[in-house]
Amino acid sequence: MLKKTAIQKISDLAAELLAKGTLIAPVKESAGFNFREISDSGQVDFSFYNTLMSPKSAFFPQTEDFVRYDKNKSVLDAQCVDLNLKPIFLFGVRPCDVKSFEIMDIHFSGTGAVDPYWKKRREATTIFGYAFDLKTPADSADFYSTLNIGAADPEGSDIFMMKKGDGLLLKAITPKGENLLSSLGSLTEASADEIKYFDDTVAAGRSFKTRFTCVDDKVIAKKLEDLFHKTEFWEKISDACLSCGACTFVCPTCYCFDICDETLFAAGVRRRVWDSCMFTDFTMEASGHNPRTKVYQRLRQKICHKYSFHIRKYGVISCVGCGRCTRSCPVNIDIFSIVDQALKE
Amino acid sequence: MSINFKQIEDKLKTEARKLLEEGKVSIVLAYGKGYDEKKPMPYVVRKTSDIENIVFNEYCTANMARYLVRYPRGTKIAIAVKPADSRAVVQLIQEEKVKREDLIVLGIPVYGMKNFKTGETIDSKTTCGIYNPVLYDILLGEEVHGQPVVSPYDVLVDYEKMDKDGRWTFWKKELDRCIRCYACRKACPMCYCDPCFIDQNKPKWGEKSPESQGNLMYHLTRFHHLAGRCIDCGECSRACPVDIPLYLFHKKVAKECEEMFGQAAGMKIEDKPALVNFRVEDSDKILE
Amino acid sequence: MEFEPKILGIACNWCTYTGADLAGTTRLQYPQNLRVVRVMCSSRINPSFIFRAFQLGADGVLVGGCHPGDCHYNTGNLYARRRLAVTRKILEFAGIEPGRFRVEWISASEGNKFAEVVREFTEQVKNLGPQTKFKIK
Amino acid sequence: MCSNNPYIPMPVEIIKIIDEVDTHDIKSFRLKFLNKEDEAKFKYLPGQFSELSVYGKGESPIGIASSPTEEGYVEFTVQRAGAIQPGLVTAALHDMDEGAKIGLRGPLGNSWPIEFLEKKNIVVVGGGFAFTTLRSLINYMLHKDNRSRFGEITVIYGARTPGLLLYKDELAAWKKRDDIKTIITVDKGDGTWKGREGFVPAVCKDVAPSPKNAVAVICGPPIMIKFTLPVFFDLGFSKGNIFTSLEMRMKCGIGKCGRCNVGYKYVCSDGPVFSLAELDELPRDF
Repeated sequence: MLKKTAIQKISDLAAELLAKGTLIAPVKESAGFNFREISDSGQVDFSFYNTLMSPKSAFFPQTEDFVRYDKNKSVLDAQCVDLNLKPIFLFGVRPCDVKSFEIMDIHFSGTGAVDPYWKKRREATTIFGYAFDLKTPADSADFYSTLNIGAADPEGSDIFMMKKGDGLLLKAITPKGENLLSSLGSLTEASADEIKYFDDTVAAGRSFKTRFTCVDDKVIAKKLEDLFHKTEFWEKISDACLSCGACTFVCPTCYCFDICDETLFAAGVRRRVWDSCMFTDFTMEASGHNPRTKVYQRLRQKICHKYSFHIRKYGVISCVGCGRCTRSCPVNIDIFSIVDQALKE
Repeated sequence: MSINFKQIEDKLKTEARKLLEEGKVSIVLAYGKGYDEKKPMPYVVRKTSDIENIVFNEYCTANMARYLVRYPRGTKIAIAVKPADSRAVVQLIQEEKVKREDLIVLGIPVYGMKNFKTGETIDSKTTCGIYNPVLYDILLGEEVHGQPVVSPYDVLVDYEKMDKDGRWTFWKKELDRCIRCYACRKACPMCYCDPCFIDQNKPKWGEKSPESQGNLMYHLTRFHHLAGRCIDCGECSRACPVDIPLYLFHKKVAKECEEMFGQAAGMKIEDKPALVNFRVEDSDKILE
Repeated sequence: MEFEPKILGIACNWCTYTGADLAGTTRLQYPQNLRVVRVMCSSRINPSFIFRAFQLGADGVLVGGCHPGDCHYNTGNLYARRRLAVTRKILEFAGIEPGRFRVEWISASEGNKFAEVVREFTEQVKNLGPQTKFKIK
Repeated sequence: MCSNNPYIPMPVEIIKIIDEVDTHDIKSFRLKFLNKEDEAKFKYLPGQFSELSVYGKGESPIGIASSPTEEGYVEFTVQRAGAIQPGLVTAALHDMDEGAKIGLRGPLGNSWPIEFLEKKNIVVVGGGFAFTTLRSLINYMLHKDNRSRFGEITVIYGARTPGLLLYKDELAAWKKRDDIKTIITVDKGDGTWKGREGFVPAVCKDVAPSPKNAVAVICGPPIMIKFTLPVFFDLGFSKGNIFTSLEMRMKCGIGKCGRCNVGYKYVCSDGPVFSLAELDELPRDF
């Protein structure tokens, strides 16, 4: 099912979605675009290239409350925080970010214990993917095509959108998307021309080039494993790294978190908060032992985790080439350049 | 006269080679190629074969003084510094984090640097606005004279004019956006505490989650810790992925410190940092 | 109901705290809004104490130390003077009324001054009203 | 959200506290479930751990010291931690009295390879405070229903001083049994100590357990492990027949929070028990 609307009328579509549930869409902020919960349909802005922070926060918010407790009361009185979710519409997600949800699914709900928060949020959400504009060249930091992600891949989205002139085409990909799309009154049926345009663009997106050429993930994984103990190499590439957490916080596939108890007077909440493997105290044990005290050890952990350990454990690279880490790095460290250098070592 | 970046780069290469070959230093902290011409990176030169990778262009904004404390004491280091960075070196020497005799300071007189994220020119609005390094052993290029001298505190005028509620609204809005990635403290040449107060669990000074209270505690205390020490390089604000104008607050504190204690941070090696020093004749007026 | 401010007093052990004792033993009246914490020296006060006090609901913070030159540790309060001056400027620039934070030098013999300062400061904070900016909701 | 949520602790009551050592910084806590259904769900094997949870302080991963054969309670031996950063949870636990209620999450991680150990001779080597899950294993194997499944059992346990030996009563009881060989050593004895003196590696060399059909289970401080392993290699134990338990900082305990990885394994969910052969495949990053 392919439908269409005009870009100017996007607020009508937003208003309709808003009436059905929670709408999370890109909003222009002082530092750039970000996914935010929309309160006013006029806020949705489609003039973005990609957002500053990744859309993972829709399923894995930076803080998630687990339990409310009172220190003066018994543990039996602790209240587990419930998630009451309305249907969520995650609007305008780029194909590489859509791919990141699949990767995170493996970790949070596909293997081992199931993370109930991720699962529940994920189930409540309809994803509106949004193709990159193939007429403008990719940002110099992006490398999603290196990881075999097309600029207009609809896989993973429930509804996939793309621009055509000043119109917006929407195609239902899953039954969930199909149901939703057919219930939206502000859309009109697309023509045969537009159906062809949609399919052509998806195909063209597959050959849309970002920097670097394709690589074999098994080769990278093996190479990084072999390089693990070559301290000299890691020291060299981490010379510039400040070991701040900017790259991990903006990353769509970074999932590390900390569980904190935050108490004010007696009342408190146990919550999870994003953490970063780049922080010194990330692996600090209560005994005082810390296996990763040096910057190179932490950067090595980050790179190897994404491009080696994750492949060994889950079979996929934990990176989608969205380029956010590179764009937000204060010292211009580029993760894939490091992998590239490693392959040449 | 404009800055000849290519010439500085060449001189930087020549000096780095000389220093390494003569064995005067074991590392040179400079700038190197990034993934893109407009994205240079901080670069540590250890071998003469690394020298070809050195670059210096208008996007080389990083403050290399940040990396000084990373190397064991006694490591002989040559460091390329821009005007503000040289103040950081001076301040670190004052605080005895590095020894003067271990350093060879390669001063770069420069203006017209550009923020590699936004392309904006960096001037006295976001940095200290001086043109010549305050400390150097070797000068790469020529001293800059004749450029307009603008007080780095001029940018504060608008904020000082705001009433207290306006200022509170402004700072609350800005600090609420913080995602606690700590890029500011990691980019800061003066932030070298291990562990940082905010990472301590007993006493726990602030919440870890990025909400108003923890953010406020983290930033206000950090502003305080940098009082009289901030050399106004502006790296914290440039490092910030969400563009919080931290430099404004740092400038304000620096300005007050300068007025109260009569010394700016990182100008003279003989000075003591203002807050670990006192004068009996300090006036009680500063408390009013 | 009249607004009764919560005021945190941080007093140095050797002068102000003893001064407060003196005010008590000589039965001087002063408002009950003050809650005093004793520290060994005014230079022991970490500025974060003051930020945290405002966050936890203090309407005003009063710091007391020995007169400059009289510090039990010779120079403690001279450092504290500079440090707390900066704290004050930071609070002011962040938008907290400067009247909510005050540093006073009160010696062990100045029970009168202690009572007077507390009276005056309480009145001042009362006029400023509740402190809501930093307070964690 | 509240049921079957792996992040929500189950309420338990401390029914007994045992002060284990003369420095009073190691105590055993015997915990009873407050909900019957939690107790029924809590099925564990020796070598697993749990997160002890004190609201307002946090959670701490602690190995289970009791054996599943002991019914009605679970026991944990906890050392007051905090060399650099104070261990908030362990300090809070040490300040608690019997009757206090805390939270418990688990059982977590894998266990000592019970099936693999069956029909084999077992050498248990422990050092200091790390003896907790080994005690669980020994008590499990010694239980009358299980004893016949295992071959000879040799226990070599060392501590710095006699006062620092854990579970003194049980050690004495084991000594009296003839189906287990118990060797206790201390680095330095006091006036009243009549047993062996010497470091664990030296004692292992001295005892020289036969590698024939044998498995070594080793747990202790890194320095002990470092010097004990070569002894066992010399004796002829293969890497696949030596097991140890790793320690890393953990938060979630279920392989989600991402901090306890060694290579591609998460210590909390893929471990903490690994054979040396498995560890050899992982990078040395712990």
